[in-house]
Amino acid sequence: MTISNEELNWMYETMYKIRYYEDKMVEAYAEGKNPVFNIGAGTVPGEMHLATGQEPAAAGISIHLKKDDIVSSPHRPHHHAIAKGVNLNKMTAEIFGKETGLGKGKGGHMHLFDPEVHFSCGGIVGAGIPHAVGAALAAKKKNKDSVAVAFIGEGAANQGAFHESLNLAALWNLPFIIVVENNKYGISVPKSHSTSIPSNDLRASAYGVKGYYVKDNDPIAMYEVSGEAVERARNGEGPSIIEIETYRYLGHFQGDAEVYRDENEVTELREKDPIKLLREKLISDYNIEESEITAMESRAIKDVDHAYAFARESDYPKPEAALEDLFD
Amino acid sequence: MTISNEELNWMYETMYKIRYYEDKMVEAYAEGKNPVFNIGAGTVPGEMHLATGQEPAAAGISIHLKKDDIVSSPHRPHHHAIAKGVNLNKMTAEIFGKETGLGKGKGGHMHLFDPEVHFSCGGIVGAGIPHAVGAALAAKKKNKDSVAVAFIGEGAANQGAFHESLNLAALWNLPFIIVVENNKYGISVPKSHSTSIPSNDLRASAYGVKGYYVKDNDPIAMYEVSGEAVERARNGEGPSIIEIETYRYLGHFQGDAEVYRDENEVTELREKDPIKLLREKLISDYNIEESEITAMESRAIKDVDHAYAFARESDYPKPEAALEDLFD
Amino acid sequence: MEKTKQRLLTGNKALSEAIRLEMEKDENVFVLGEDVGEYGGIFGSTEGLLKQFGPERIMDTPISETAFIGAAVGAASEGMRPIVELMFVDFFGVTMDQIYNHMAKIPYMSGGNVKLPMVLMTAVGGGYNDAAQHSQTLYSTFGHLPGMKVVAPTTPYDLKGMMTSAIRDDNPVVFMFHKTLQGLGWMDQLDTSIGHVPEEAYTVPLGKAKVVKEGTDVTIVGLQMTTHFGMEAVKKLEEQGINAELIDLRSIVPLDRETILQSIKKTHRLLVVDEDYKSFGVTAEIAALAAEEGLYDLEAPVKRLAIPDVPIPYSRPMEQFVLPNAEKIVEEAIKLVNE
Amino acid sequence: MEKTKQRLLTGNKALSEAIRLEMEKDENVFVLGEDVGEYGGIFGSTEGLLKQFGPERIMDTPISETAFIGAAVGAASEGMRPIVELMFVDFFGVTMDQIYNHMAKIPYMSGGNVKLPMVLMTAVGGGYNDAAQHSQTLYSTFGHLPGMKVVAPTTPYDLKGMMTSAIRDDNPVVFMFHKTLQGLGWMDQLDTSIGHVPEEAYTVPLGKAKVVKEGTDVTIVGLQMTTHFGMEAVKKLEEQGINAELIDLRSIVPLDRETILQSIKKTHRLLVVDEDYKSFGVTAEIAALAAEEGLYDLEAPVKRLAIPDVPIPYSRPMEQFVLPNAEKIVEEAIKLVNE
Ligand SMILES: Cc1ncc(C[n+]2csc(CCOP(=O)(O)OP(=O)(O)O)c2C)c(N)n1
Ligand SMILES: Cc1ncc(C[n+]2csc(CCOP(=O)(O)OP(=O)(O)O)c2C)c(N)n1
Ligand SMILES: [Mg+2]
Ligand SMILES: [Mg+2]
Repeated sequence: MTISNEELNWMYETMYKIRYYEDKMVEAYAEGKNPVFNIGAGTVPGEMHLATGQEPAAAGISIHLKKDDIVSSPHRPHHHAIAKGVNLNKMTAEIFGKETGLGKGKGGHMHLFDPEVHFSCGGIVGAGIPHAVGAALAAKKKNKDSVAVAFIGEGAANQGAFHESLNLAALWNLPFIIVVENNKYGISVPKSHSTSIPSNDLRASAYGVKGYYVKDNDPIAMYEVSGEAVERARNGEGPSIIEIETYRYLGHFQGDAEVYRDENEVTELREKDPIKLLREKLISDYNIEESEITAMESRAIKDVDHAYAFARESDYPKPEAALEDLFD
Repeated sequence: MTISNEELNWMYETMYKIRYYEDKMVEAYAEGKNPVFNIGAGTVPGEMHLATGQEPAAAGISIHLKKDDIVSSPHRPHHHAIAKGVNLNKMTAEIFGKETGLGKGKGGHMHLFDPEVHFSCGGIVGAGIPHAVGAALAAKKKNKDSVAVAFIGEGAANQGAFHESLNLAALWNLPFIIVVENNKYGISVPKSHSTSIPSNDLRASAYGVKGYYVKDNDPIAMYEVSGEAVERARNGEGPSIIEIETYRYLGHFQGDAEVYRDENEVTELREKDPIKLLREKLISDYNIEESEITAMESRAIKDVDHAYAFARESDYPKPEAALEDLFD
Repeated sequence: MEKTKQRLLTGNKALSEAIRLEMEKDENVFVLGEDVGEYGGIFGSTEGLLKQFGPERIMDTPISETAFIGAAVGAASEGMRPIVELMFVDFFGVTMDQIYNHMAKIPYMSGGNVKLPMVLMTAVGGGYNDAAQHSQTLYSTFGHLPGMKVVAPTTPYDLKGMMTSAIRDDNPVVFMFHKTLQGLGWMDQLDTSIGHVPEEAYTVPLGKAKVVKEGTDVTIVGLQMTTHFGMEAVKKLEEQGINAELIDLRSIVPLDRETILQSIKKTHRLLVVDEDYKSFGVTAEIAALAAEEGLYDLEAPVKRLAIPDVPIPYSRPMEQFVLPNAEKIVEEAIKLVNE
Repeated sequence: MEKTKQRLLTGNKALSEAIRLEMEKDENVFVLGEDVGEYGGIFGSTEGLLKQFGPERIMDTPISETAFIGAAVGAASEGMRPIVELMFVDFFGVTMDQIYNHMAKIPYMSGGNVKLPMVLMTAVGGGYNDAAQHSQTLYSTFGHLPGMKVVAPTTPYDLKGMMTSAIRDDNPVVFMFHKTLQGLGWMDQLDTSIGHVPEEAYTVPLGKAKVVKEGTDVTIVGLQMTTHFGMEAVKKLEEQGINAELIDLRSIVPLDRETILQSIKKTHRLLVVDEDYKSFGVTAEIAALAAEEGLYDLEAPVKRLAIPDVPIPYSRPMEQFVLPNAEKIVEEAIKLVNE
């Protein structure tokens, strides 16, 4: 599978947009939490899990997905949502708790649902996996060629839901792919203290599915193996597990003191940043013009800025709206 | 690992005793359920899951276990209990709902606890696996060389608890063994409709543990692989998965109409019955005297008959005893 | 019409007929769960359905409740209308996250943008010595957690009508059927478990209690088996000159508070009977309702009859001791009217 | 003694001190859970313990709640005394089977032959916009199911004393600590979350409510944050000439019915305040208690203030709308005394 320039551009722009989105969220989240950090205070309260550094996983597979394909994402969902094409205005408004949000302010950052593009996420580790399996089942029942992708962290792969879901998806030969983002930590616990084997693609043989491993947070390698996995799923050749080695530059959530890792760890990681590397590659290996790149960057910035502006300008829901939307 | 005559005799006597115990239970359970079967009526009410045909799994590993070793068993527990040396009188009294029972009549056939020999069981599929992991952890913490064995059915291997427990046991390098009794069915569902791969020893590589497969319900093969697995566990070499191909001669529970399988299936299975075959082998291959064998058989019968008599003669608990034993 | 009226069905046949009729009408409806195929459901809820609809629509699953109930959530969010069976309600603990954090909350968290038109059906109840892990009803465990309708019909008529409503409902519904009220050949045979059921599809609303018998002296509230016991008790009370009103709750969420309050207004005495644990259970909520909104109507303290906060013991004398029955209801009702 | 009395600790430090002291005394006590090691527990319950006891006794686990809580059950049955942390109570659904079918029932099902001396500790509560899956208390979800003690202390003094009792108890104890009452630097700062805590080990009994303030006009029952709000409310009510009695429940199972009934005898008015869902919750059980055993003492209908049976919404105005607070308590209490 060779990547076209168009695809490369899409990947770059998407990754850039995600990065910029998360950078802006760092700022928005900090607003109103100074001088003393209080998780419940400020413009955006509650827990905030950002995906800075993990863009390749989201972009590398989403490029192969259509609007009708399904994505289920965990507590760290922004990169997946953006790559899947979730309505950025409504998503941001939701994170800001506004009535114009995807869930009218009821869900928040861990609970983004955009049925238009078949995107959902949730705050319970591993719980989104069976949802994707069920969506894949629905696609099969409806004779659609859709594929369902569940993103999880490497920590989540030790949840029972992982095992049950893969067995079920394999048994029923569903168009299902699980992407394990190995960012090395589940909160403070390093992978070596949570997982008894080196990587989760090795678990593929436990279900009779295909396993892939992507090293070094490499977006193009991710593009390649994902392309194969998606094609297999669409062709009725069954599920896959893709594990990608990736990096979480920020704390588990904003406010995490990160006592469990070396201060220099992230500095080193940022040096081999995948967005920076891809930018260089676009120019050096693919002859894409600097101007084209800056145009993409500007467009991404504009979209994101617009979304934040939309969120800020929107109204809060009425308090009593809490009683709505329980039952249809 | 070569088996001694003494060990062979123990295996034979144990299997014989289990078989006779279950045969007697078929009768006891039917008492008071004629002419119309009513699950809640008779001498022994409630669900009744018997292990007739599955004796090799229990005997083949238990021979390697000491009193301090731990066994956790599922809803089909009699064979494991007998092989582990659970007090037969108290166990039978418990099944009969008598106050002299292991649990004073509170537990019943699916809830037998004999802390003397570190035996427990339970009615929730897969739930006993982590208990054995925890017992193995306790053994390690106490610097004992005990091993913990969890028995499950092949259906249970698709529960999340299987995955989580194996990862944990492997990660912590615990003296833990899981024995999967593949009796081909989970209630009515054949293995091919529940499990995406041929056998669960193949799942060992998903955890970095050792996997063993025993064909043909063979007690001696079970003895051999179990001996290795137990030795490895005792020596700190980590967990194992043993899957044994076995057969369930009776319905899932007594009263099961078995609409889901061919009538001849069991007739054929009974022809290659492991107890019958072992008896023949004892005489032909190991030169054990017929008289020695009948002596073992008589002893087994006597023990079992005694246990049933004990159970029958014991009193029912007082109704108000229901309110006791909630808190210490 | 005459003929239809006279047709008698057991609870389980009424239930499976409701599913059958909806499946014939709507191809998005399908069933998944353990042993729902060839076996027809351990308690007969899918009897005969595999034959008619085949394994694509009546799907046996592995013993993986988290995966297949979660898959039902995912399928429902993609427009299917799954009916998923949790074999015994007692097993909820291996999959409650999917039920209460996802099935029940996603519609709300999405601001109503995601609908989950699914039914989780499950068997409840004891009385046949199946011990602590297979005998519970857990009505309030589900009722306490918002976002799902929770219903527990008693009669074959209501089993069919409420299952039809549940399948057609665009909200997640937990449908609890009582094992003993399924009218299965291998369990206790009760009058209540067999009854008139029209052949055609019909609905019974979710969220409405039923006054089974009107009365003036005391209100007895029950559901499923305790309604059944209540019927027996009401007859015995009548013989003793006590005219009891019996309410069959039928639905835990929504809870029909109005019918109960109306009844208390009339009888001024309330006895709530439940096969679930006492504390924080159905008897608590209904007694609390009386204390909150019906206090001035009460002429005597509310009485609660339920499992006395112990796991269900296996042995018969002990199980019978903790379970409600007609005699215990009669006894409590007499105490109550003499108060 | 003077010095000890003056020592102030936050809730989380009181809690971790209790664990430390018991671990020093009894080598069978150990801790396992997610991020209990280096991180010290997401809500600080194990702060500083890894350093002192090392990774063999303060064990970080994979995200496998069924396995590690089930392992705690297995270890307890073999004579250990594990303290196992479920990070947020909201996650109970992935592991409830181990909790309620095994931890809670094995002692009973074994006729008392197996003891499970273990503590399941877990964080509860909302109010900081963590939305529907991270903000619940679920008090009655645990309280309804028999076989486990369920406690929910409010003050640092009680957190330490009740944790000490819980560890020494031979029964399984669910120990719920409220996030906001841990006194963490990164959450709301409340007076109640910091308090006098003696240095030595001491016990506070499980199952005894505490009369925080005596009064004559109305009984307010709360627990954890609603006790905290109650304290504020009581002061405001005093300004308005209302002398309220405030009871801090502290324990859900066993429930101290006596203290509540005694209070109603005196005040004749009852307001129950809970951060859990209203229906089938703590407010239900306590209102029911009044209807059952305190009816003749009541001079006005019982009032219940709790989450109005919706999932906890994320956005601040909506979350504040559903949560109880001091103002709402004051308002309800005034209505109640004027009734
Ligand atoms: C069932 C459950 N257990 C625990 C948590 C708390 N928790 C939230 S995120 C997280 C770590 C997840 O690690 P990983 O899967 O690697 O994802 P990452 O955060 O690294 O993206 C934990 C333990 C939860 N939300 N749900
Ligand atoms: C969590 C859970 N799900 C379902 C059941 C119902 N159930 C009891 S035994 C059983 C089949 C178990 O099959 P297997 O593990 O192969 O054991 P076998 O009965 O064949 O010995 C099922 C589905 C249960 N007890 N617990
Ligand atoms: Mg991670
Ligand atoms: Mg089996």
